[in-house]
Amino acid sequence: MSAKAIAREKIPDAVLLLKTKYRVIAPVPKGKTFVFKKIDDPQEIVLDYNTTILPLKKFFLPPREVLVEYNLKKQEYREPEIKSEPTVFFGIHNYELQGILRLDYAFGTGVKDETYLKKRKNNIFIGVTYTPDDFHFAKSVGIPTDLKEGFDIFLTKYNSHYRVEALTDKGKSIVSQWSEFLEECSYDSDPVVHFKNKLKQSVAGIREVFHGAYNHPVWKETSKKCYSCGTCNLVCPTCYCFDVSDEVVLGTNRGSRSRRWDSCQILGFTEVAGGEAFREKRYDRVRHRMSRKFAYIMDDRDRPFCVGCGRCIRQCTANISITDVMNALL
Amino acid sequence: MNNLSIRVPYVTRVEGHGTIAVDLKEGKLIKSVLEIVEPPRYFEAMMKGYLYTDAAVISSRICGICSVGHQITSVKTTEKALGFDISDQTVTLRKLLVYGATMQSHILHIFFLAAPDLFNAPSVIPLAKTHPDTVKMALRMKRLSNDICDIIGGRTIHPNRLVPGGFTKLPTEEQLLWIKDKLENQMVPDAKTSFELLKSLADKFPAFIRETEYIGLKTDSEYAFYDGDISSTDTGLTPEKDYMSITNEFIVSHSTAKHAKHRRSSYAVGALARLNNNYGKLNPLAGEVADALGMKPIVANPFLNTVAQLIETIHVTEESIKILDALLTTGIKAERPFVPAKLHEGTGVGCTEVPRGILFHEYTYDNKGRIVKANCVIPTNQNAQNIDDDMKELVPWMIANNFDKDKMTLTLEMLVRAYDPCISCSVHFLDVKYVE
Amino acid sequence: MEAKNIYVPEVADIIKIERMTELETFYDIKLPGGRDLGHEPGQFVEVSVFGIGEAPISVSSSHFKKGSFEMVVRNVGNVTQAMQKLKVGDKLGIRGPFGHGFKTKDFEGKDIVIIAGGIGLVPLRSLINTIIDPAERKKYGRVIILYGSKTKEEFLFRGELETWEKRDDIEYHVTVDRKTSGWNGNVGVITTLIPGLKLDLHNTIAAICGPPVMYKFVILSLRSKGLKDNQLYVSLERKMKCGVGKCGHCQINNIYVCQEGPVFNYTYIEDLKEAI
Amino acid sequence: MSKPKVAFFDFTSCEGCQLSKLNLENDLLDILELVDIVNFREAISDHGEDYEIAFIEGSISTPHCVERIHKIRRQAKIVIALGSCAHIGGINAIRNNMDQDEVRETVYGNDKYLFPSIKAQAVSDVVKVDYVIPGCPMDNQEFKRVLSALLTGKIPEIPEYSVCVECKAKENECLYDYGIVCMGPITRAGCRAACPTNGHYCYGCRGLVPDLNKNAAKDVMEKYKLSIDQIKKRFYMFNTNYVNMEEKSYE
Repeated sequence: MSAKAIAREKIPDAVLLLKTKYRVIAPVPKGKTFVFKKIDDPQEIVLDYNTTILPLKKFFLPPREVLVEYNLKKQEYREPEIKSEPTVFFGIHNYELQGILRLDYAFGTGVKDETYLKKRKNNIFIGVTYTPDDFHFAKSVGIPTDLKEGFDIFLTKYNSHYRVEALTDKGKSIVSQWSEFLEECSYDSDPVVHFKNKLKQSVAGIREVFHGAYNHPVWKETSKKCYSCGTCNLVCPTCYCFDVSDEVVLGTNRGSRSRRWDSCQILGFTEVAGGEAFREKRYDRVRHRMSRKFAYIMDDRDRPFCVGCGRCIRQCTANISITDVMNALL
Repeated sequence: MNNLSIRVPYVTRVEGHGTIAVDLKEGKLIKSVLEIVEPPRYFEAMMKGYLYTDAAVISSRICGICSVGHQITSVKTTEKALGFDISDQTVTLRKLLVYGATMQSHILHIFFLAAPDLFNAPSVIPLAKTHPDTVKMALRMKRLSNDICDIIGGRTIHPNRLVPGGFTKLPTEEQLLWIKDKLENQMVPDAKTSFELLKSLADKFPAFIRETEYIGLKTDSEYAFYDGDISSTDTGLTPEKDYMSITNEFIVSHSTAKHAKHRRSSYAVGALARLNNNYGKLNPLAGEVADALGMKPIVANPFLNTVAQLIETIHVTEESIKILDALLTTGIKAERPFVPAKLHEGTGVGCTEVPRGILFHEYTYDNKGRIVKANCVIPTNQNAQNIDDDMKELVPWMIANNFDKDKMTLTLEMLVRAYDPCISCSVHFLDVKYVE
Repeated sequence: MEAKNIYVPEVADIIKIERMTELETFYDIKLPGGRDLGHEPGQFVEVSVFGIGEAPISVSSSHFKKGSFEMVVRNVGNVTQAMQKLKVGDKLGIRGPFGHGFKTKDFEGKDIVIIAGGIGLVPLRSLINTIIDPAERKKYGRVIILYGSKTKEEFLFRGELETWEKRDDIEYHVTVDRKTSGWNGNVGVITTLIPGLKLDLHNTIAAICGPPVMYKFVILSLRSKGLKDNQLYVSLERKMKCGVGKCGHCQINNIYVCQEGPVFNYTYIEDLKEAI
Repeated sequence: MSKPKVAFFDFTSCEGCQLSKLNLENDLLDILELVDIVNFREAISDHGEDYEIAFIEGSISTPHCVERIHKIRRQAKIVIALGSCAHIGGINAIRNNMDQDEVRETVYGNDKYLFPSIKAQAVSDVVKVDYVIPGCPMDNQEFKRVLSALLTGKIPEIPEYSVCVECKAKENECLYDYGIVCMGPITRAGCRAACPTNGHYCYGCRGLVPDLNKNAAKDVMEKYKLSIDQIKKRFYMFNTNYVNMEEKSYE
């Protein structure tokens, strides 16, 4: 079969062209790891990366953002200006975009959260294939490496070049502007991606595993190792809980109410005004996180709120693994 | 005046707790001391057993005001003891940090602690109303020097990028350019204005002279701050490793801080001592200002330490611009702190000119990189006996000049403030076992 | 059209303030233009005080009250403490009403037992005043109110309590945990009022609200009386930060209290660990 | 409305927190508009004894300190412990684990009773403390937040979660990935992960998180090949008083 392809060395030029119209966000190195960052120099982009420290959610649900502004004197509340500049997310892994789709579900169904949704306008996603490492388990949660849901363009890596597939009209229009960078190439089939299954059971029916698992010993065992530092929640693409607080700029009438990433692993998370916490025990909190991912919250297609990026395992200082915990239940 | 008793408990606008005590009975001065009443802190004892990576963190807490100086000296001492390689870039950045900290400390002292006396105000707060432009300028100068420390050291108080072997995070070239621009276009003009101001207030400094031994670092290449040999106006050069032959610390009963002496009964360190040893190495503008203010060695009026601080502020501003130019020409090279392949036993001495004078640290490590012995000799300790000796001559001088008691008290306070003493530092306390 | 931002409160006026007890204060709130809040009994609003923050507060007035709505606030946190300092004419931010309250339609023709512990009376007063509204009362069977308080000094809505006691179409029982001078009534926890009730087991529902510890014992007691779980309704307290099912603080297993509650039929939550 | 009268008092400390306030620079003038500073030894000469809000810096470490702090508590309506030394005893408390008499004798020899000292304690060990502003040095943005809360009539709240929360929000690389032992996971946040963001390990200056899992901390540090002694030392650096208390409760 023949298809369009782009050589690796031409990618910076292709990005440069994108930059004339869009803000471009792509993975770049940070020390031993990677982060998503607004691109100034397309040469910094890496396409062979495992995972970034934080998921893409930081652009749509920033660690801290103002929900409401107000003036103490005028006694008015105002919605802050929410920018949604046209943005291309370049070099995105498919589980990453699945994380965004889960957030879309969380913020877009029921009561609609415009603070989030406004930032989801004018986004273009350009995906890229990846080589799973020891931490990835996306396939185990129903996200095979060739899933292209949500992407406008998808780049499949062959040795020194990438096959370019335009999947939407927006994608097609970009690819048409890239013509000078593209070449015809023929290929037999997609490269085989080795993916070790990390869960003993497929995600279908995994919710049922939690019936009767409430008092499973794994919760207490895991909680013995857990700091309750909240890292697993913060780095998770599908965790979106937040805390809300008000602040007044000292000596002024300017006040604002912000939301900040929160974590269900922290004791104070469920505390009510009287001081009672409803998940006081550390194991209650460990169980809540895992259950929320695989049983409590599912999207409209019954897919769990875990996309298998492996960040929570990779970044847990205490070496707690969500897959080990799940396997103990299965 | 035959009988007099002055007590200034908790001298204000100095760093830490000290009390001035002067007793005159039947025309005879029987007491004239700065009692240091700050609780003792036992730092050298507390550092024992800690890893070489922790030495700077702990010793920094000897004093928040001098934390840059303590950390620089601490990492240098550790590097000497354990034989670390550090890059030229690290040395350059550290110098910038020392200059930033010197600016910060001097500006704070000149405008916030000393100036109110020159304006007959109890503090800088009323000056904000009466001299708003001066206060705003001082705040602006201090902000910039803080920004320099923040950009190089991570933060001004207890910096968090300095480790033995280098920096855990480097400034960007944009940040360095920003500093250079601000120094050239803001600090230099503000420093010139400060000079005019100080010149107009010159008659407010008591015309008291007492010559003493002035000790500071000295090096061939520059006005010494970061390193050098120990230089005395009495005896010339001594290598840093022999610092104990200079400091000769001793205990006095009226002070939780140790005192020091060298050739005479006391010696002085600090801006004035440095100027007296390094005058020839002043940068052009600083040199001009020094001459215009009549600050040619040997200046022996202790009250003029504040003036020496302004000259140094100008000097380090010029020096910073110079090294920033060089650094920006070569560019910032990404590097991580040196990590030793294997640790070994070792002893090292490090010294730096910090705002209040020469600071020494000495550590001995075991073969696992743990501190066995630590010793820190702090500028304020070195100045303590000199302050007492100044007072001993100042009191009769004031009586001879018909000062009333209020004016005497204020002048004594001004004297103590002129040294910009850092009492927190001075009571870090020595591990006596080590000086046996 | 610009979608409405769910986080921006409306500015409302305080038109009446009344100190009820040492800790609790009553507020009457008028929305812009005197618009009705349009709440169900048992629903809550998010109340903002400028410069301080926001807190979920139960609505206490009847669904039929026109022109303004009422709430009672206990001084326990930043927002409620700041509210104590406000005066008539001051402004508050209001979002809501949120969640699900008591579906009075489902209660028509039934006997209703209302069990209120302490400040739990606040949301239940909304239910009471809705069902005893002169035009509504005949739609329901018996109305039985059980009210428990620590001491008589902590009684809320004292004037109304007296009217309820006097009315022939309300059976009102009250108890205090601790007797203080001048009290001649029942002493004991609220569950002590339950055994003496004579109920039509097939046609009764119970609405319960009180401090967290109360639920377990009241439910046990009602069950032993013979009421089925589907006849029990409870109102739960949680930390509802956003009020719109996003922030996660009020989540109990798979439900958001601010969305599906705070009023639940007991069958819906009895299998949820952590609920009660 | 009259401006609240505020006093700052320093006990055994490095005075970094005093300087930290002076480093607020431009905000300083705004603050002076909002409060009357009646006592601030490092910056002003007046000593007012009529104050409502007292900020306390430094540990309580001599009998004289004890006397002074009681006097302040009697006067002040609100007492705020400011900085690690006042909040948790801080670095001063390292010596609490040494034999006190020996420490004194080591330093003063025969004159060991000349300058009496007691174990370095947090202010709250001696008198009631209403609020705290942790950190070494205190974070002056947090100081502004607390002051702003007090002036608007709000309870000043400090985070109950760990430094990791703020460190992750800044997308820092985890220092454990470099084999560096960081106290971040068990240290109270609020500093915006100041040290890890600059590549330096967190030393726990803001005190330990309220629901510390100390055993987990040990496991992790052991995993990174630090001896128990070194683990303890890093725990003790700023948190000696807290760790001592914990160990007692385990015994």
